[in-house]
Amino acid sequence: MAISIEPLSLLRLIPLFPLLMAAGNIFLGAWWGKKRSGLLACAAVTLSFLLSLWVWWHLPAAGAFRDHLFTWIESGTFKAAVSLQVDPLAAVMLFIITGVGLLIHIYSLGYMGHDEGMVRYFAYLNLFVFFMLLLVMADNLLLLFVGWEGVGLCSYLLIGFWYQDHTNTIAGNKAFIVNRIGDFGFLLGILLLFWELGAQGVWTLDFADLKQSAHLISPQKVTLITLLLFAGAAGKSAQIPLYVWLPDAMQGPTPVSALIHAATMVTAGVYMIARLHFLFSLAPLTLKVIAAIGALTAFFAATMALAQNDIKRVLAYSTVSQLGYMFLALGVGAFSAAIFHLFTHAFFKAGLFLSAGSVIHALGGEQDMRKMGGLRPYLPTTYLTYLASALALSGAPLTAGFFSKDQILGQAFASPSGSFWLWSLAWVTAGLTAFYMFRQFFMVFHGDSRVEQRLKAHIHEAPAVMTMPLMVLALGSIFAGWLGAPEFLWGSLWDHWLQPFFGGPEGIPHGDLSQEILLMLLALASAGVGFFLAYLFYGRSGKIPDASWAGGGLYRWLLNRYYVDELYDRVLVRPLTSGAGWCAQIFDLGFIDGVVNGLAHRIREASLFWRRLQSGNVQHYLLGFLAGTLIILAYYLGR
Amino acid sequence: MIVDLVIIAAKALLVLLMVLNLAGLLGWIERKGSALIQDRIGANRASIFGFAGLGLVNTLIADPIKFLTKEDFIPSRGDRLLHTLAPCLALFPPLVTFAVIPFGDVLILGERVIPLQVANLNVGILYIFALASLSVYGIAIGAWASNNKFSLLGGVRGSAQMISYEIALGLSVMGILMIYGTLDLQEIARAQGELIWGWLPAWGIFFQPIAFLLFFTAAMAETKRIPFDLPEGESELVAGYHVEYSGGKFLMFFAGEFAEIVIVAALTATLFFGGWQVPFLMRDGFHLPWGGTLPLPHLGVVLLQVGAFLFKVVFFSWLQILLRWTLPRFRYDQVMRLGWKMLLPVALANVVVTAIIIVMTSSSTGP
Amino acid sequence: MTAPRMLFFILATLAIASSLAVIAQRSVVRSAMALVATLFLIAVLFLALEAPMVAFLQILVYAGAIMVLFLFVIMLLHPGASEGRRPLWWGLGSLTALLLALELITFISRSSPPTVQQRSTAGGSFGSPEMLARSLFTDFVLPFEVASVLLLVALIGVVVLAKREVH
Amino acid sequence: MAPLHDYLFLSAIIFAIGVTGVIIRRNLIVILMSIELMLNAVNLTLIAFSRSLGAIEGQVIVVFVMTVAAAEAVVGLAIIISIFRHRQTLDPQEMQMLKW
Repeated sequence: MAISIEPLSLLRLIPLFPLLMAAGNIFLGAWWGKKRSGLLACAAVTLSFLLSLWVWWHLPAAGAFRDHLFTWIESGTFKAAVSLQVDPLAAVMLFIITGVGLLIHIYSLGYMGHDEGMVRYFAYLNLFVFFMLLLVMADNLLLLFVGWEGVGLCSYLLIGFWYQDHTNTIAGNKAFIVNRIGDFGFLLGILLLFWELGAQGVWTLDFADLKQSAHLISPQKVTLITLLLFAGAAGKSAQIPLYVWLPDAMQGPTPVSALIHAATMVTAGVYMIARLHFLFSLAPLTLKVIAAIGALTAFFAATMALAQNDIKRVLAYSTVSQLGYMFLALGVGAFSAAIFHLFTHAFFKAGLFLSAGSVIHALGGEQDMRKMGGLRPYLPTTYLTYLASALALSGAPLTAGFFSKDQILGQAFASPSGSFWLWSLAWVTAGLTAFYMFRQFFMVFHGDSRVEQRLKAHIHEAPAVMTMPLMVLALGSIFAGWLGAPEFLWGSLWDHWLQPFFGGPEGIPHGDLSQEILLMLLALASAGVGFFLAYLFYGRSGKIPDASWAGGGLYRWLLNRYYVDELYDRVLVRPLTSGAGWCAQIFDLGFIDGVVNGLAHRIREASLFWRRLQSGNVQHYLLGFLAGTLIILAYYLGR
Repeated sequence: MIVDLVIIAAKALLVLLMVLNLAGLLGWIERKGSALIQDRIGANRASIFGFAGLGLVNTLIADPIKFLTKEDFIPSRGDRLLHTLAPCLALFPPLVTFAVIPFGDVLILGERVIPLQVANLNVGILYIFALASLSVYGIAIGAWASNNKFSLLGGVRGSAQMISYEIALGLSVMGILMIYGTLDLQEIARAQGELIWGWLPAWGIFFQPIAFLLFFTAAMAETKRIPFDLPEGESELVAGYHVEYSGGKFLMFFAGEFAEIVIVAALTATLFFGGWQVPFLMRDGFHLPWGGTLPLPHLGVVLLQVGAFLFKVVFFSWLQILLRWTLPRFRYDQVMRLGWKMLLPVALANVVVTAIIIVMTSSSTGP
Repeated sequence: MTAPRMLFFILATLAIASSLAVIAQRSVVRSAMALVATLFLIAVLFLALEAPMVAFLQILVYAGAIMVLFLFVIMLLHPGASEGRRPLWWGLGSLTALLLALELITFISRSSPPTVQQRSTAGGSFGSPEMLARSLFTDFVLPFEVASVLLLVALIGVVVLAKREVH
Repeated sequence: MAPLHDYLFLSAIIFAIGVTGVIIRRNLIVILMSIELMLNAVNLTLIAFSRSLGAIEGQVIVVFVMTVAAAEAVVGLAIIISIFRHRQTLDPQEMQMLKW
């Protein structure tokens, strides 16, 4: 099904504004000053947001927009252009990036208002938005990869933003390195795809052309390609086994966590797979792997979130868990549902992070939930926004999370590639989600105050510049999901929106109505149980229960995140470093150097012998020359 | 066959004697001439039976005897072979050069037509230059073989000077060669017998006055005589390249030098002043441009021609001696500057201008 | 044996003797003089081969200019040190050169002389300046000009090479 | 005129003598002179063939050879002078380092 494409040179302006402002802040920021740089950065994103809205508004009529800037690489028949394209999928992403991004920018004005590096901060933030927009609007894989790498760079810069603290830079490094592992797979996937298509005579990386000719590649190769691409997505979107960077990435400023690790960057993997859905659809095995990994990630991340005491870490694992949901949806072929969850998740997770940021802001940087509690009277607005977002995340009825998560659960069970096991994992996770969210909620806002005495006097609600975005996000958390209500309520506007992109109804299989309602009730029950348990343990008494109630072993296990970091350290990092050390100090010195030096010595000895031939004396050369002449002459004489 | 050989041998002998005698005579002319110029008496002591003969006895008889009976000194660390070879190399080229210089038109004896030239070469000028270039070896080798620093300096100076002036010398003659269109000296001499506008002899001097000055200057430099006697330069190098020469070898250098003077004079006469031509004298007598004719017997014409040639040679020899005793010596850098920066460019310009004029007038009749 | 042939053999013997003297003399100046003699003799051979123009050019250019330059340099540098004796090397070099001569002579004697084709000698007799000039300025005019450039280049190069640095 | 072969033999012998000189002598000037000797041997061949074939081109080429030889000798001597100034020797064995 062809999508009509209209040229629209307006598109280039969308990423241009943030880019220009990033450059401006880098080169002229010191001159502008902190205040102005922040406002200008917000203005740039506002302009992009308004343009995105305009594009969104006109998109249904046009089908898709395209803006060709220039030809980047031209080699034979292969052509890679720097050209931007907006179709329904990209439009959704544009809305999320610029919309949520704008809110986070505004919030940052307050949150970062006192920071020394505010100019730098906004420059990075704008640069990040630029790369994310480039990633989303790219019309070929190569340009997408540019954005992909740029986003990785910006995440590194922003996580390690407070570089004076060593742990922050370590966290930045970790994020970057783990991402590189995924990117490696991604790049290999791109190259393999390029090569395999080239072998079929199609030298291209354009999405449109790829879609036309993806079927030319043999199934095994497609499976390999998609698995490699998925490795990239897993790295960027924090899936097992490459999720470890995300919790550590909480070292960055909280708005950064909201922007990068909740709303936008981690969705890049989901977006990429959705963008290449036609390719992944050709590889059922890969889809199975994606679904399984998604479900497992969702479950394990949720369990890890259960026992965390750091307010942002809980949210980080929650993000990983929710991303697992999205991959589960992708894996069962429910691309639309995955994007829908991405959309709603952007609202409530940004809301949660920013609310948490507000709490941290109020407590002067305190992040340990054990030193909070009873904050409700101090932070009324934050309390409400937090509650709304937590409800949405937990899947409370009629909130955004309810609809999107319900769709995924339904698809996990009902779609052809779904299964009971996938569903049950997701179902349990839903309960766990409700539990850890409200555990956190109760620990922070209810019960006895455990705040240190010296901080108590300073607790204050955040300024309006921070609370306004919170309220907008809270509203979004409640109502954004109504776009994708199930058929039996008022029908999904969402699927109509994305239907032209993902293609016909086969992308959205529907079970019968009674089954759908049953599944929904089951999910609600699971969430309810989670909520109830949270209330039972954390809400009722107002005290933190003894941690060892569920058997010390399991608790410690969860608290230490299954020792995955330690496992990676033992299994991967230590052998690698010790192996590298052995290579460097023993193998390299002993063997390689030995071989090389030995060879060099032999050659040197041989040369020392043969160089006597090159005496430098012209007369010797002439004699040799003459001897050659004599031989040639003698040969002709002898004939 | 035999007669031809005899005639050639006779001519060669005649020329050789003429040159040598002339050279000897020049020695006397120089002595007495310089005395005249410097207002003194000059050689007058040696006498035979009381006859001093204006110093002729001195220069023609006593001096050679003195030289030949002197000790032939060879420096102990010098190169004996080369020391002996050098004066021969100095004397040989000027003597041989005379072979291609025509001293008359033709002598008709009965059936036999004898050209008054030892060897008729169609590349005569080249022959002269080739041999002239060889005369460098006389001083270079002599200087080196003497194993004396003054000699060596003289030799180095001499070879540099001669190479430098050879170029100007050759280029200055180019104009003449282009005008007469031949390298053959006899042809050149004959061509100068014609008349321009019916009355002016077509001598080289009238076509190439600049070339004449260049040629004469460069040729004098080639003879290494004052003002170009830097290779000898008594005040600086004692006696230059022949410091270590005495006796007969020195006499040979001496004779070579005078022979060169004669050669220069003969060449100047041949190239620029009509050679053996006497104005208006044809093979059968005088044909004056205004109508008068004076028929002469053949032998008389030949004698007139040879006499004219001899007169011209003696005249230019005298001119050289006059200059030698008139001018002071140049400094070495001045010599080099004159050769490279004045004679050479002017000679080149002369060649170019001559070529242009020849091309422009080639439609009309050239001489 | 005819007279010209006898003349040739006399000249050839002298030429070989003098060229042997070039390489055999210990004194550089004597070598140079032997070379001058060789060049002179070769010029005479040129004359016998109806190449008078080239013959006198040979004397003028080679003997008169190039060799004088050699002498000039010898006198300028005045290299005193005599060469050490290296009988083995001398033997080796002479032997190879001898072999070369033998092989060349064998080679030449086996080849048949080329067919003689007398060409019309337009503009003067064979080897005359006119004929040479005609060929030089028509068929070979480009090489001629290139040669002039070559000389100019050599001139400049020599000045650069030999000029002492003046500070 | 002597047959062509005689001239060629003479030329070969002189050439070989020149080669010998270049190989065995240890004085750059003599080596350069030996090269001139070789060039002259070749010139002799050219003139002999020119005469034998009745082709003037041989003589023309000899003129060019002389031109080039003059340039070669001049440049060679200049190099010798400049080497001698640096090393005070003309022995090629002393110039094996390919530098001053």
